[in-house]
Amino acid sequence: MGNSLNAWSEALAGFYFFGLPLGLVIIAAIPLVFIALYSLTYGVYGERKISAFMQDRLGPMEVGKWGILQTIADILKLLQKEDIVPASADKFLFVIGPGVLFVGSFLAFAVLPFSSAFIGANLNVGLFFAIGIVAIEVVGILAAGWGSNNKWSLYGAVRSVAQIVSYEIPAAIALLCGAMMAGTLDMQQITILQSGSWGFAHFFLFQSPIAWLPFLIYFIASLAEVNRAPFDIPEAESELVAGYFTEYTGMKFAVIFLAEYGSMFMVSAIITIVFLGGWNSPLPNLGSVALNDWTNGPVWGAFWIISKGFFFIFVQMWLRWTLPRLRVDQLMYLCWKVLTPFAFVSFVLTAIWEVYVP
Amino acid sequence: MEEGKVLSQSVQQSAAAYAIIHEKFGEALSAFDANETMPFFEVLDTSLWPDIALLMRDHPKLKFNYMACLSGVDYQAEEKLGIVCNIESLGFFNHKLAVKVKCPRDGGFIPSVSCVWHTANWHEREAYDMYGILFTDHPDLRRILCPDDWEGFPLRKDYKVQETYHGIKVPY
Amino acid sequence: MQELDIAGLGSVRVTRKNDNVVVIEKDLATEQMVLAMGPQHPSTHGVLKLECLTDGEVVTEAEPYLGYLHRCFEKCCENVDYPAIVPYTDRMDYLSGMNSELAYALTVEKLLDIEIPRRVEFIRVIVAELNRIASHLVAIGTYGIDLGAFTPFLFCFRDREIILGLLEWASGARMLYNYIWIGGLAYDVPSDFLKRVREFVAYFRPKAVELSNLLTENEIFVKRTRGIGIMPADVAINYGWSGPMLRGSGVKWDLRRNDPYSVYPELDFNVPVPDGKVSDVGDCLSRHLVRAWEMDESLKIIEQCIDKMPTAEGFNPRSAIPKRIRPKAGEVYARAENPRGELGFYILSDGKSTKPLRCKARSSCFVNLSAMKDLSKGQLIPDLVAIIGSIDIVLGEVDR
Amino acid sequence: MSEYFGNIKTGAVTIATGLGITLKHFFNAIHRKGDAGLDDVDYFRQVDGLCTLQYPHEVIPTPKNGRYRLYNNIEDCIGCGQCVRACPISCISMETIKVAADDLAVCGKTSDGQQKKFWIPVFDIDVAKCMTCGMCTTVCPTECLVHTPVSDFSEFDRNNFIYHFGNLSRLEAEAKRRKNAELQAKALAEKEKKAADALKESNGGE
Repeated sequence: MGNSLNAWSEALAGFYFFGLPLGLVIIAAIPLVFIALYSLTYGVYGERKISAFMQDRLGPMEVGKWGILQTIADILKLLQKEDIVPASADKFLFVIGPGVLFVGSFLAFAVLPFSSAFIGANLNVGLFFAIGIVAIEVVGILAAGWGSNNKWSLYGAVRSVAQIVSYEIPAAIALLCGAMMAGTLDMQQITILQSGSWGFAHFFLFQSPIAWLPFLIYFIASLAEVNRAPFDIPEAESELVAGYFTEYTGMKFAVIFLAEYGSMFMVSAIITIVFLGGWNSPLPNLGSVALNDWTNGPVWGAFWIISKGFFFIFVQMWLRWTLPRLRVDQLMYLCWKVLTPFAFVSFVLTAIWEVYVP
Repeated sequence: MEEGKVLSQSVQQSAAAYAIIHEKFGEALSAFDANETMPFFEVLDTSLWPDIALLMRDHPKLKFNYMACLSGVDYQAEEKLGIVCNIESLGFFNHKLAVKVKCPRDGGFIPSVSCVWHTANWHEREAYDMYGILFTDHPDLRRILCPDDWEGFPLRKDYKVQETYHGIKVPY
Repeated sequence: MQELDIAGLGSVRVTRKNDNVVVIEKDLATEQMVLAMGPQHPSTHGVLKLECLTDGEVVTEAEPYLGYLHRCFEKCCENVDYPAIVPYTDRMDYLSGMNSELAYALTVEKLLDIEIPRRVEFIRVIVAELNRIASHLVAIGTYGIDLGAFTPFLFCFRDREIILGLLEWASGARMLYNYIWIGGLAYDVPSDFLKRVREFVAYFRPKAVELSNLLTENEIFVKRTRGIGIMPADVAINYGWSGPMLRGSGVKWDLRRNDPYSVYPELDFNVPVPDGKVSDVGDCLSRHLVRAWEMDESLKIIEQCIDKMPTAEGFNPRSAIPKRIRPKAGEVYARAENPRGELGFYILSDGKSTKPLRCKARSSCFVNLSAMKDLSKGQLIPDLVAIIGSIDIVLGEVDR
Repeated sequence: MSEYFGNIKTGAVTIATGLGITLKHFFNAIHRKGDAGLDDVDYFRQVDGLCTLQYPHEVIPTPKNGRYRLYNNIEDCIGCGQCVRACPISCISMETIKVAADDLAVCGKTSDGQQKKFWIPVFDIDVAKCMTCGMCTTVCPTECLVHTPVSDFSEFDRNNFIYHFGNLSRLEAEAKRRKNAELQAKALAEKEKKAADALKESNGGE
């Protein structure tokens, strides 16, 4: 199964259309479309069902057998909804906002290795690119917030800029600990370094005794970066109505929604790659029962990274439906006074561990 | 005060409180009406009402620090508007007393006591909104429940509903 | 350094560094943004408009505007006779219909001076306390939503649904009952109603503990509510605060204990007041805690009432209801302890007609809200939302 | 410094307990709580699980003595109009026609043997306005106006909210009115004749 896949992707890569490397574009597009569609449907439907089960209620049951078609119903609803642009809105910014937001959150998918064969762009500075590109979202949010000429969305936009920009620092440092353990920024290389017959024992999380600290710090910081769970202050429903996307309806709202779920999955994918061995299977080889070998390979790889990603999406949803929301200044306190110092501590300890312990 | 009727314990306490106020303000107050459901007295010289209120709140033996309710009333028979304040001492003594202050129907003034009890601020605004009683030196006397440009004072007995409000037919 | 007013630049500060360098400084003109936390806002618990002058996130001054839900309760009362006012009292504080009816019935009974059968009194206390728990559940649940925690709200409403089912079984309606009449009750409670209420009490106690673990003890919730919107005791009294608000400020004042009515003197329950260890006295958290503690007290009261309930043979709930209610000339002010505070009725009757001359409802939320202007000075917007949530207003009662 | 770490510790502990609770509910979501009503004996013995009901398919349990939509058993109604006066929002409108003397048998009696003296062609209750306060059912002497535990009666057209309980069709009502009018005219004519005779006698008598 593995090699036929490689042959097929070699052929596709060779396909040129009037000198345009169309094949490569298609290869890069496949994970995007697959992930976008999959994470959106799983995200929206999963969020509704998981939150329902946590709150002793049934969740959507009307559309489809167990409410399966609920996401399609949502998309259809959003499609046929009128796309209102407020009269006094700054038209250009209002329209460009969601676009930049969507692009910002999906560009990082280019560098994520979905299996040994599948990676959009195998940059050797993949991790650096992933961290940097997410910052475009801030521009999109500001444009959306300012463009809709509504006091509440202005509040939401300003708050989210402060939040995303300040949380990038602990997130970056925590990821650097992972990169230090791997010694490279190339995502594919990081994942390969974590493969081995002992399965999960090779993952960086278990490689060094301090690795759980950057893992935890990055997870919390990533929550803040995608405006989720206790840090959903920009679109705090009870205070700012809906933050920067108050005025959006129809397809623009769907795009922002898609961007949020896309970046939710992207953040979970990054944390699985850096700390939990991306597409390597966690099952160890027990003597003759070589579970690891059986469950590895290009297609298995995709399954593993997606299932780990969905586990982290579940944890994000789990946090969202349990915890109240932090206030903006408490958010900053947590970032600068708690996460960043601990990130530096973990950075130093990982360095010591990497240098002195072979 | 009729001595014949045996007064209940709470009414006696109110009577004692009234006696202290009566000492100081004498003729400005009416006689103490010791009825069972709500013992009250009336302030005849309305301009003294804030001083009486201040005395009731700060006098060591009275300590009426809690104004439970201030309700406007339209005494159509006597062509007067008035307010009935139920005041109580909360935490010190458990006596309570009602005070009535009346003013002529149109153009009548009652001095405001919102500086003595903050809760009076909104109650007086409501009394103004519903009855048109003007309260002198009230921080911001404007309508509280009805829209600001509503004509007439709804709770007066001789109140006629306006036909339309901004083009909307009022009586359904 | 000189203050000059140069045309076109406004007031500037001019300092001369040396003969050819002059520094001109001008303050950035900032003015405060008027933000209407308008009648339609997710966290104003109904149609309340808060016009805030904000300077960045800080609210310098918030002016509440009322009247969006004004239904002329007092004018209607003057056109309808005494028993027909009872359905109107339900609709004032629609989250605690039974308590409002109880307050109104007490007032008129005090005016008429009639004797009520003991079983009626006990049934009234049970349904009123059940309604208090249901109302506190809404208060706690919506306070969770204001601060972002959605799940406790649904746990609260799941348990409140059971209470509404019980009250529907007793009175026939879920929220607006018209059950407590002047002098008695509309119907007697069904035969094994008391057994079911006892089962409910046993069911609800662990659920209340789970709710407090999930919300009240949550560190983020405590961080968002502790030390915010502090109201000292004497200022609270001056503002006329009552109920959980006053007890939250540390004043041990409960009308069921200090101005007893119905059969409350025979029941023993304590009045929970925060002692500053878990929360600062007078802040949002202590108001919330008082509500949570009060639910346990209500459970105790209900159990005692079930034990003391007189038997039901030969009991007609409408025995003491006078045929024609035409009270003697006079006036009365009586009140009861509603979940949100003191609900008092001032009734003036002229002795001739069956309609009250004046029926004023002293609403607890109207008075609790009047302190909003001072409480909100210098707070952040998320704290403003927390304070409104802790005051727990119901606009039906505020606007009447 | 200890307060700083204490802060983090309590934060972590309380968040963990909160997460534990929601996870417990998540894994308990395989059971569904039954739809027994409160008046059911083993209501509290139902299993603790998902408690929502799917409204149009599953019926929300209402007790038998639920006081919701009004129903008037028109046979027992004697047309006294007490309910019309008792209703605070006057959502009941009724028209009655006096039963002519010879029609009494046709008009019949109420279930407890009371002779009905009015035809009731029109007895409309505007259910949209009715707030089911129950004032009318208490004053009704023959208790023909009762509440039914039906609480969901939504309509597409607002006029369907006016429920007609009258038991006479328009034609019969017209016939009855015409008959009454004739009877009155006849009675009037007799009275005048009698008055004229009495006048004649008194003239004759002098």
